[in-house]
Amino acid sequence: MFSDYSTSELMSIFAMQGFAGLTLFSVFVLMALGLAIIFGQMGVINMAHGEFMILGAYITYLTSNIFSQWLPGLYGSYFFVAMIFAFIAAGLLGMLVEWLIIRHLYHRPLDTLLATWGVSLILQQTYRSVFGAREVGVSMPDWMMGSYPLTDLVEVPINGIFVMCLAIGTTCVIAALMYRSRWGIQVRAVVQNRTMAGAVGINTQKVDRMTFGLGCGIAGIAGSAFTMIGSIGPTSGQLYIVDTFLVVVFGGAASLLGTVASAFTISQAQSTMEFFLSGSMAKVLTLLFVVGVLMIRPQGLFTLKVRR
Amino acid sequence: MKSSGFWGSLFSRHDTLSFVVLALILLVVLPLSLDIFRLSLMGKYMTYAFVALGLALCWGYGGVLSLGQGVFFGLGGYMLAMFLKLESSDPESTAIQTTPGIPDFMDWNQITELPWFWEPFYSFPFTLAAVLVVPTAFAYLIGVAMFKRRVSGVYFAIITQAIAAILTILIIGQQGYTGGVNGITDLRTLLGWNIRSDFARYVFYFVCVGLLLLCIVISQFVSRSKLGRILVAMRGAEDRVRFSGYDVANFKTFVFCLGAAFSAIGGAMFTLQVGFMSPSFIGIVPSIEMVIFCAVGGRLSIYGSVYGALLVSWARTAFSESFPELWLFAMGALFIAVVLAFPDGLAGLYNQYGRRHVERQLDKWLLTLKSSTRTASVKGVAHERQ
Amino acid sequence: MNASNTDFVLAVENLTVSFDGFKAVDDLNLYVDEGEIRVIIGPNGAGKTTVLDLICGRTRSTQGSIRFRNRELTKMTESDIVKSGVGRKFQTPSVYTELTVYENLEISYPKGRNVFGSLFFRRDETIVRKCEEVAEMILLKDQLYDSAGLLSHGQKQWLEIGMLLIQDPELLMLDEPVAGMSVTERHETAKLLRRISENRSVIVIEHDMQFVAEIADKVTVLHQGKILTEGPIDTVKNDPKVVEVYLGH
Amino acid sequence: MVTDTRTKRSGQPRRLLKRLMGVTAALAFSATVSAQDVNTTDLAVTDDTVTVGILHSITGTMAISETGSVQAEKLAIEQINAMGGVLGRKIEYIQEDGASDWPTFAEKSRKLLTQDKVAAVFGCWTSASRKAVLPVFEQYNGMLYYPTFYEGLEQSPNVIYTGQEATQQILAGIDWVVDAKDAETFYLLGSDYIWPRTSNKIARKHIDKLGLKVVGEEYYPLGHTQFNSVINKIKLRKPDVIFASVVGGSNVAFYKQLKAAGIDMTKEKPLVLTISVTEDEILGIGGENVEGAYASMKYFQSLPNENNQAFVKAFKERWGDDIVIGDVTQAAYLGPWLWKAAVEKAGSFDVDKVREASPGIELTTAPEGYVKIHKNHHLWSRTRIGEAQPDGQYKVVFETEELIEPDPFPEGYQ
Repeated sequence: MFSDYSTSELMSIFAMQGFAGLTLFSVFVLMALGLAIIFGQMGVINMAHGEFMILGAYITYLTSNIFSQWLPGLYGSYFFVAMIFAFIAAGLLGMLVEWLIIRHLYHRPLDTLLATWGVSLILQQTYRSVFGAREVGVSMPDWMMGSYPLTDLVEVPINGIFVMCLAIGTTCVIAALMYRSRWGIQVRAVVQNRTMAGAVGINTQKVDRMTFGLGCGIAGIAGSAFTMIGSIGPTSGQLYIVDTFLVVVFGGAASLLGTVASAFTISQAQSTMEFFLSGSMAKVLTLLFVVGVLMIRPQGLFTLKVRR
Repeated sequence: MKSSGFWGSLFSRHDTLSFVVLALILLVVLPLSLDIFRLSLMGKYMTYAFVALGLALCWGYGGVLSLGQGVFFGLGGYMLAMFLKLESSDPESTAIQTTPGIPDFMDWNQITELPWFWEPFYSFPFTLAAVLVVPTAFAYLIGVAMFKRRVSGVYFAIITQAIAAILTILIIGQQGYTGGVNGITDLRTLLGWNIRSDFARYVFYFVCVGLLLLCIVISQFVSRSKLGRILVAMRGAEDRVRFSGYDVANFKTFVFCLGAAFSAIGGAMFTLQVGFMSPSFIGIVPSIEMVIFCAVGGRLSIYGSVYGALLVSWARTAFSESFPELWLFAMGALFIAVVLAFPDGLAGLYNQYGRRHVERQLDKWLLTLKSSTRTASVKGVAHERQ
Repeated sequence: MNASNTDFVLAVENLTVSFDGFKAVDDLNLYVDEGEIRVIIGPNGAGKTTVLDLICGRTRSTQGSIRFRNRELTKMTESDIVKSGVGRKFQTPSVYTELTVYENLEISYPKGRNVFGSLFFRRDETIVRKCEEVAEMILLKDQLYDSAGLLSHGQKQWLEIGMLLIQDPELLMLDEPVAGMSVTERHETAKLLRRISENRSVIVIEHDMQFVAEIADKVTVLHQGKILTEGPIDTVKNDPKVVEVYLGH
Repeated sequence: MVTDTRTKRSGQPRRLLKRLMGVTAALAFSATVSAQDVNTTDLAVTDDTVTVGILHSITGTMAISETGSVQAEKLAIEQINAMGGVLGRKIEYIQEDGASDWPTFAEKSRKLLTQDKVAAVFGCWTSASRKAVLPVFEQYNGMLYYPTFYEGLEQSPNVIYTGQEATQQILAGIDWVVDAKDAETFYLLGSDYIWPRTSNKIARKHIDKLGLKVVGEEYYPLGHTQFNSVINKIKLRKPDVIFASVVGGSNVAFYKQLKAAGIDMTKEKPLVLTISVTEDEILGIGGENVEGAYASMKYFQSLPNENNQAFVKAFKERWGDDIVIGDVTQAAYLGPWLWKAAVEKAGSFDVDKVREASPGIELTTAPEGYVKIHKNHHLWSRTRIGEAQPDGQYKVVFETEELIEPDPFPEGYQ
């Protein structure tokens, strides 16, 4: 199949395809990071994760409208403001959900699945009532659109680079928080032994709420970033939920490094196969690959072998 | 009262009451009080009850939560739909096609010959066997692969979800062979008999009730057997069971297969009553909804799960007729409320508040019955565990 | 590993298991005689529970052999190990709280252990009698039809021992059987163990030295995955290495 | 499957009678005829009202697309009522939610037909939902006005298809890019289900006939949001035209990523010819992201004719200034009007009579211009090419001279 193309063309294709894989990787990382915290660290199966992302997207939409109406001069930078708002809004909503529902369910992880499914239904209908059933479009600041041509064939989309930087940045901040800060130690302590953590004076309720809020907040940032590449409608969140869970589970739920590695593996597998096969088959094979690996390593790619 | 020994080993006194009440509602009360439109809706909801029943065994008893029950429901439905489609694709009625005699959607996809795996579905006995065997065998494969590797809990749930996603994409993608996203539609007759008439709807309703009651009897048998107790034991202390010499994976696989078989029966009945089958039942959303039916009814209760499926489906129709824009709010709130306030669902509520009263009445009633007839077998009652 | 046949009931040789480089059990050799009660002691993290996990197949060894009546256990499934005659009690009492004491014992009875066997399992006289017999032995005859969830901590321990007894294993492994028991209960348990060991070998992990003294034929002291010393209780108690390990921390 | 036994049975004398009634009604329908005369099949018709059904998804994933249709149908009904209704009766509607779920569509259509006895149903959007309700409409002899452009291959006596079937939409579009833009190579891309596949099949056959070349054909699952790989393939194959039938949420992702990858649709090549992006979709994609794409459809909001200006004005007055109107919305708007005309021609609400009266019905007031019902229940219509503008509207750059005959079973394209 390559005989039709010259060597330089092939090189550029591989370069672009590699970049496509990296973009997909960044998207997966952003989707999965929040869930890795909520599901991986807290054990909560948050089926409303997609809806939290869409909240971030809607907040971005609102911010863009506000800027274009009141602050057209600053429109170029609205996106950063929007991401902060998205983080705060999704985080606050997350804390509310935690307070209302999740905190009663820590000892029944599978039930969190059902309850958060209920939350996702309610959120979907809320979005529909507030923003209408139609999709909304968010216009990007000019500097984010378009691409940077490297050679004749190879063009690097600027928003792709942006998503990538965002993914890397968020991962670093989260990693620092989890493994370097006092709060991270508290989170991990609570995860490993709730009673003991409470006994040594950690306010477990507060830690839980902050952790859940942080996870949802990251989902909000992800949603905000996705306005660049995807659609925003009341039910768009559902598109992401299976992929997101698979990335987290595949990586080994409790490990941030695992999540990143698994996002990398799945995205590369998918984008490579997409190039050689039809989109549908590529998706099927990717999912089969993930399921197959999970059968062999049920605890995911990265988990420590521990004494039971 | 000849069968009291066998019956007694399957049903406790209270189970008997529950069974009789359910049978009365389904066989007498509903057919007398509903017109055929509402009754066949009930019939449709009942097909979900098969899935919920299977989940009560799998999840409630066995602790195995599958988010992919739609796969088996769909497979069962597709098996029957393939047969019905072939029957309605005879050469005369498809004369307009490039290749008459094959299903219309194949013709649209330039397929000129019936694919080999469709051939056996000309046979009705084969189809009936396939309805049960194919989904169960698929469940067996998944079960062995997963449980032998000790995949469990959340991981199992998510993997089954992924399997549902894979199958949906495959069926949609292979539309020449499967009918794609539209599914297999326009099913008309079963062995030459019009399945769309009101009479057929009545027949299917009662067949559906019959099969559901049969599945309940099977569930009773399983749950009251030693296997049922092992499942309960496994849910609490899996390692203890394993180190008592049981191969835990086999038991999980069995109960998973049983749930799959029930779902498949439900799927086949669905195809008959609704007149088509499409990949939208295999996906994730219907699979989760079925879990929720079961949770609302009571995941630990055979009867609860059935009522859960019927009531939630009914509520959804009722809500979406009167407040179409609000039903998602109502459903969402219902799920949250059930999980937070009544984790054992309706059955849990009943056990907490109603059951004692009912049992007392039942005792009283049995006593008067006994003293008045004098001939009633004492054995039947004495057989009950204390 | 060329392990030769031995007269021992259990012969553990060169057993090693490592978790990501950490050797929880390190080149361990352990031999248990017919009818012997062997007690394994050692400080926390010495690898005691891991040894039991390895024997009953819950954890897979990195290298070494475990031979039970000269049958290699390291490659067998857990349920096959149980069927070959090894029973194991867990550290925290592990009983089926949702079932009655009778049902707990019945499930442990070695009949109807496969799927269809259990599906068509029928209760018969022998089984009922056997369960009652064991219940009497473990002092739970009066609670036979109570839910196991209602038992006290000590009673749960006994029930779990009973569940093993009804399997009639040739090697019984008990992880801290008297934890959470009152002094009288400990005595009862000691008596029970003595009776049990008349026709089988028993391995016990225990911290309570008084209890150990009461039951042990021989004591093995583990430290950091290795055997520190082995012998009768009095010798071991006075061994300076053991004192060092226990008091040194 | 096309022959209708009920029509055959009705026979000559009745047909004459009906024709007479039709004339009478057409002459003076304001003189109210009693309900029994215009309704012999027990429909929900009283002396002052007639009930119809609206059946679309207002929840679930399809609500995004179907909202516009509901609005158009309601507007048409209100306008008809303001003009005095149908046969002197006000139209009342019962709205049901199909919830983006095909069995629910079947269930609700059965309810509308057997419980509510509606005289006609306006509804459905996806082919799958139409396929699901079709047996119900045939069994209970209902009448469905189906608004979406679709793949064809169907012709039911119980459905009036007010959108275009695939050949109407596609052939004119391809002819235009070949004539006006000298296109020679095509890349076919669609979501993975029957409409894009059938459309691409028709497109491919037509391209073959013209002696031109298809350099790639690709399908992605519904809801897919990552198109970078296919965009790379497109860059590699360098087609003159990307022929796109991507739908739903995928649309948004595809165009945003296409633009981000540096494919500028306002330049000559590759140009994008879409059959799925209406003004409704642009709302989600963002006008600047599809600027320069060409769409081949029968209706654009920007059509300059008077009918359309009045329609757009009324629509905005009713549903708000921000609203946009796409091809399907307009087709949905035609439904009640076509039904009204057929009922008045038949002089009866009876479905059999309405069906018989339908072929040949003309609508000179249609926003898209003049339409006429073909005897195969589809509409004669013109196809236009619109060029997407940054403000989210299309500029009409071409219009077929003749009305295109609908041909749901096109010879040589199957």
